[in-house]
Amino acid sequence: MKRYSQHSIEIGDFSGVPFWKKAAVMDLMYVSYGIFIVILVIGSYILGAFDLLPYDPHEINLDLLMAPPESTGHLLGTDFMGRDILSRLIIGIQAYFLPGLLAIAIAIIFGTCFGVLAGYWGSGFDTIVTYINNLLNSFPRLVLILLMVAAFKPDIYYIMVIVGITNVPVVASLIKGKIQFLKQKYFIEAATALGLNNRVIIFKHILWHNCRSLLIIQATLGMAEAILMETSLSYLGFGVQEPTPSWGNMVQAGANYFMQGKFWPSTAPALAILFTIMGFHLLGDGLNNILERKQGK
Amino acid sequence: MKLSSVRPIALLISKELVIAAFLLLGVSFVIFIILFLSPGDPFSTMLKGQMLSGAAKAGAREALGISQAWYSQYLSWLANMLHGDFGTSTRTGLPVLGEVIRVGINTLYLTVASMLLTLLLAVPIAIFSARRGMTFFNWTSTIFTYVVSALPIFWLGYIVIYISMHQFGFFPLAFGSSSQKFDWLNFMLPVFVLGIGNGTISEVVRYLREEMERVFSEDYIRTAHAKGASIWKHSFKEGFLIPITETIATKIPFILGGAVVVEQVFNWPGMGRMAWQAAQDRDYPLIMGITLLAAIIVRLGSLIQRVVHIMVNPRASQE
Amino acid sequence: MKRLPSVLLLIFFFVFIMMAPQAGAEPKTDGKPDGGALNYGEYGRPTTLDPITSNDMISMRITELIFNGLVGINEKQEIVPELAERWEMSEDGKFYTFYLRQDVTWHPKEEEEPVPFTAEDVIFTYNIMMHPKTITSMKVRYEFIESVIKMDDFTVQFTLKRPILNALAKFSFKVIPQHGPANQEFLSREDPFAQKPIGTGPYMLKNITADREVILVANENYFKGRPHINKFAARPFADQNIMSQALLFNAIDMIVLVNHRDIPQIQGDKRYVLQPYNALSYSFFGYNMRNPLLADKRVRKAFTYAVNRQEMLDSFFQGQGTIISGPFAPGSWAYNLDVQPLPFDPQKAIELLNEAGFVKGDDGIMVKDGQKLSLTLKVPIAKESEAVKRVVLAFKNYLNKIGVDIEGEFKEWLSWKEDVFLNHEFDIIFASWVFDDSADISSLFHSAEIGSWKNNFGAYSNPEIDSLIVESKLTLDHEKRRTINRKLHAIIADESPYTFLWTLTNYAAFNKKLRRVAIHPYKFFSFADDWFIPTSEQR
Amino acid sequence: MSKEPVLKIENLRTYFYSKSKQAFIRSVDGVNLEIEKGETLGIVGESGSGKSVTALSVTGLISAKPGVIIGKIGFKANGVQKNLLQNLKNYVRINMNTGRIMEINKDNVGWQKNIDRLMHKIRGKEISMIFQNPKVSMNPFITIGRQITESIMLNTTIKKRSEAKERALYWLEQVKIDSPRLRYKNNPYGLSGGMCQRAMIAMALSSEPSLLIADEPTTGLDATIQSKIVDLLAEVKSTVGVTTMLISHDINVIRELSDNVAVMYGGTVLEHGPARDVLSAGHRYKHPYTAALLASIPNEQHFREKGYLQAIKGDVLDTINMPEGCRFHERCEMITDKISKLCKSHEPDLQDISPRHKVRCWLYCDS
Repeated sequence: MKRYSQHSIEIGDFSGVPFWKKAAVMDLMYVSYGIFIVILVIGSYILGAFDLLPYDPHEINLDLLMAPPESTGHLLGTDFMGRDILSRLIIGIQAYFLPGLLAIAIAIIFGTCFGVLAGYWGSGFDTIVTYINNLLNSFPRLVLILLMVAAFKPDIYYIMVIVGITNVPVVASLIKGKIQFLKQKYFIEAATALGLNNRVIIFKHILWHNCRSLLIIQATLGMAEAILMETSLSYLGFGVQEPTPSWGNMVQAGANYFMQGKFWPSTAPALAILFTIMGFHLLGDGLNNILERKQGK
Repeated sequence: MKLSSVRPIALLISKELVIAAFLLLGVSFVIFIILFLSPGDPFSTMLKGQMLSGAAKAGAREALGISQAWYSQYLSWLANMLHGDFGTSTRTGLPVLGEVIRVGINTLYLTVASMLLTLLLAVPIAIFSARRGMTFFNWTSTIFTYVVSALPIFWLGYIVIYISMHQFGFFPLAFGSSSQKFDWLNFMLPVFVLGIGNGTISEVVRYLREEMERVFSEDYIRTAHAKGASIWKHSFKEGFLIPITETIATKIPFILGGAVVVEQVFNWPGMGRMAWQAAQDRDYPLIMGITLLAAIIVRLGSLIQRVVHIMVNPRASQE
Repeated sequence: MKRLPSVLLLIFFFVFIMMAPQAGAEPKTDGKPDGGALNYGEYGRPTTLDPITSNDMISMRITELIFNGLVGINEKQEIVPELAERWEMSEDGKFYTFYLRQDVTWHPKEEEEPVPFTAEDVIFTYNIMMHPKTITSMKVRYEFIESVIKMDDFTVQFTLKRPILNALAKFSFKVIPQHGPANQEFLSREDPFAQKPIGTGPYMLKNITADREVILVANENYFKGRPHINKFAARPFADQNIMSQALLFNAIDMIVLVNHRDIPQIQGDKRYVLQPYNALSYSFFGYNMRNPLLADKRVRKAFTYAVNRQEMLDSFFQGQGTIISGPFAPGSWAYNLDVQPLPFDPQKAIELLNEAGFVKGDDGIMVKDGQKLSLTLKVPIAKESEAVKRVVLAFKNYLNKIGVDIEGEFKEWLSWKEDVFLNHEFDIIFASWVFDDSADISSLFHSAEIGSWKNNFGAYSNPEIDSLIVESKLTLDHEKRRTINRKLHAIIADESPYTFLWTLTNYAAFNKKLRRVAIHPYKFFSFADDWFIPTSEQR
Repeated sequence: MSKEPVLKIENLRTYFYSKSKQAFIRSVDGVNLEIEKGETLGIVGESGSGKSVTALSVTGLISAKPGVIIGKIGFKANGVQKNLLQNLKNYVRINMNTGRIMEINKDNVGWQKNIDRLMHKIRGKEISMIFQNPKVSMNPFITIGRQITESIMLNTTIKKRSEAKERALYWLEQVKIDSPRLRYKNNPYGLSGGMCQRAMIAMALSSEPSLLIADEPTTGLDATIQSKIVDLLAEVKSTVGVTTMLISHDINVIRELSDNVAVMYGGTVLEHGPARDVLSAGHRYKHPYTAALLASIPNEQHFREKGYLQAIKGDVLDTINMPEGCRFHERCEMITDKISKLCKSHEPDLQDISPRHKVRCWLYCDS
């Protein structure tokens, strides 16, 4: 039967509407930018791994200290030991890559476990998790890490493990909240009534269907935080140590010359940090929005 | 305020205080464990090549009051602390309590001021994008928040100092000095850097915006609209008060962390700087004092948040 | 803006005029103007402000302004009277008698008559210094003293365990007042005196500001005459880059120790004076002779050959320093100029290694009967450690070139100390020592100094050296001792338990309004009472 | 006895754009209604038939955008007389009589602002609303007393708080809240659903509106409370005598309270007339849909006959792609061969079959 459907016009092409008005488009842009960054990171990680670099990042050249960009073939100039900044930038991501993943893994895995325990099985766990959460939140994170690193060893893995641990309760409480919310919606009872066993409920219905976006956000935020944390620590002298390059200690080393008007050695890594972290934030938020909208429907 | 709501609040405060006490206990214990496990007996490093005989060493040990096993050390420290005696810094010999309070106040200025700045930036952006949707202004400002919360904060500090020197030709020494008197501009620069650079602003904006959007779509807002009342007035408590206090409570630790760096850059005589110094010297009593004070500040923040929550939301008091 | 401080100063002026007793306090006769203030920047904060419990350079510089010793040192490194106007030494050199000045008074506590300085104070100081419960780095220096007795109110006599050469220099320790410390037996940092010191020196502590700025004001009745500059303020900085900028923007007037990388920028600026002074310390790479690989002297020498010290000095320190070949201050009587620093010669280095039985492995790393020549280099972390990083990285680089694999490890300061001095878990360290003023190297290379928390961390033992060291300690004849030290120098340079690098030329940078600035290499402010600021520039 | 209508809705169309479906949902599609002074108009229909949206369009509370509100809502009561949709800036332009989308004018901020301008002094003052789910529709953070006094002080001549409070207490008594002085201090949280609904009614009445819109006032309350509320409304109607637009999917409620009834389906009115005619099962002129509705009411006599509960066949109308012709014809059971072509091809108009009784069906139009 014929209906006068009006798709001809109603594929209401919003072409005339400026892009920042279209949430969907924005989120897509965010996410694509984020993914682009992630690809860049992974790409440079691979480049570093197979060292396909313009120069040897550890090659010291005392005749060419603090060379400005574009001079003598160093695209981004050289640092205080005459090492090529670009190469160090590329290889610098290795300082964060695996450790960052480690931090995220710790946070997500343990956080999820605790969260489920607290939210799904009763108040005992709940009080414990809340206590630990408040306990860890009572420290300024940087101070805690500074203390640990000063007390033990300035090693990126230490830093990241601690970042991970400090994020565990955050994730836990989020998951807990989510589960309690679902409980209010009588969703879990329904599921149990349907005879689903706990494993299915938890993993499929709770975690997969309802906590995806939340976990993704946490993961991206965790990575971003890890990088910033290392940068601050580098400034305080407890970050990744020479000769291993990390963006943090590159910014720090370059910043020594910032006041003398030599900006490039600190600006290059700083911008790298800036864009990367922005990438992670945007990726997280965009994905979250998209998934939420999906669920909203 | 009405009597009916006073009781729950008093109750809550006492409850919170008990919890806080437990937490502080936990904090002190964690720190103690870290320090205890850390390799190296700071005492002997301090005595390096200054002692003649073992006997003298022992004498000095007891002079420093660290002779017993770790748990008794902890317990005695705890006992002293309950008497309000936090010991003296092994570095300067000054009583920890006084020192920590002195720097704590400076840090509090910095933290509170930059918290306010963060909110001053975040709240309008959140409101606009929650009400008007995405206009060009909102979009750019949102992106701006993403940018600033991704900057390495000390680098931002350097930039600000460089600009203030070469563009405006003054050197930011907060708190002035004997040669330079206290100057608001100098005071504001670190606040500015910490306020926008503490890496939380984008989260804050996002959170506030979502909360407001949620509240604006509540039924009771529609009702208020229907009876011609101002929806701002009606959405104020749930849409602004609660989320903002929540943000403050949750972001204080981050800002305190940022303060460590900013105080180094701007030479701010605060807790962060002292924490760094203490961490380097393994100045146990001082570390304890500082972390405890930080914890107390954080707890205070969350206490305030809880109280506000109760006061505005009668439902919470029943729970 | 400048009004307030000057008013304050005026008030103080009056106060001191009131308090000034008739005795002493004659103004300086050099006719240079009084007045003005000097704010100098320090990287970090002082620990304590008394001369005994403090153990850092910043405190030492401040105590130099507040206190005096029995004897002092003039700009030509000669020993001159200070609190003691003259002294006698018994023939056998076991007894030193000091006749103290009678016109010296301690800084007055507020609203009190200034207490005169007497022999009691000297004895008190010594006793407190040596008390077992007092934790101080000075004990070791004064072990040679047997006892001290008071002859009369202004005469003290020190009895030495055994006569030693130029013991006199050691009597420059700072004297603290008996009425100062609350605890009369021993001095701990808890003692209020540690933060509110009372001295006899040209400047007296006024207060410590909220910013931890230590403010010193002129001592109106300083026995050498009132110092010219009214006020010294030590401002702590947490970031060296910022500190240099503070100087360039007149936020402070002086930096006692300029970071070498900032020298060009300050040199370019005509408003400031860069004044060199010899850092009485030398940097070195120290080897752990417990490691069989390093026990072989040829290996150590090879390392020394492999390192291009001049290049490092030039590119990292703008060439501000002298390369040394031994543990003595260059130009001092003990230094042996005939011993030239080994030249940069990688080829020679490789040969030496081959001699020692090392051959290049296929991965380019030297191997001796299956054992790779790969070593760990432990370095302490400091926040401002760029120079250290540079030297270490360069060192690593040089050695890699001759096929030695160096694993650099940066450790937090205290744990580094432990690894080196307690557990001896290291192969190489990078560090620096302060030259001993009496050229005594026993604590560094005498085999008796091997052990935990002893300074011979490398466990270097050589009977010849031991005997020479003891000999030089015992002898009283300066010439004889000189020859012995030259011998020591030669042997150590050849054995090279360290790779001696250099002693740097430090720079103080200050606003050129400051005049007649003379700097003591180590204590820095020894002559500060002669500095002045022309009236026109006092602001 | 022709009184002038308080509210005269002509050809009201309210569409929403659905991002997911990329199309316009025609929630209200050409509604004509009028309410005369003092009467109670009941609007009945399945959920999704556009009842509530109509109400919200009248009060301009539609928040979703972009979308369309177009047509004419003439409002006329003590002094005020205006078209509530006066030159409203819409997101799209549509053909007034067929409702076809003519063009989409880009980048439109939506109508929120100028609706607020139009509604100034009317919303709340002249027209006040009662919503469903009272517990969430009252501000949980403010005591009901405050909420009522607020609306009084906003919308009446009373400006002093003390007087307003007296007034509020008066209204609380009017709506049969026990011990109003106590309740006055309560938050909605402390009250039962029924209490809340009473409070809300009090709030709505307290501004002495000339039109009261009750949008599903009994939904979300349990049965006993429902009947109580209905009684209350009936009583209020008799005592206060306010013109009411009562929206409900519950025919019994409508039957009890309303003088006239409009039956809505698929965003338009299918039948409009006096309650007794429209809602009496035996009446001869009746729209098939209304008949079906009535049949679907559970009553035991009918249950005895058939042995099961009657439901309307087919499912709720797809409001995006309207079928051509009569909206109901796909589910209609009374199509005769004579008119079936018409039903499928053309939409009938809403024409009088007796004074003040209109039906939109081919059955009853001669020719």
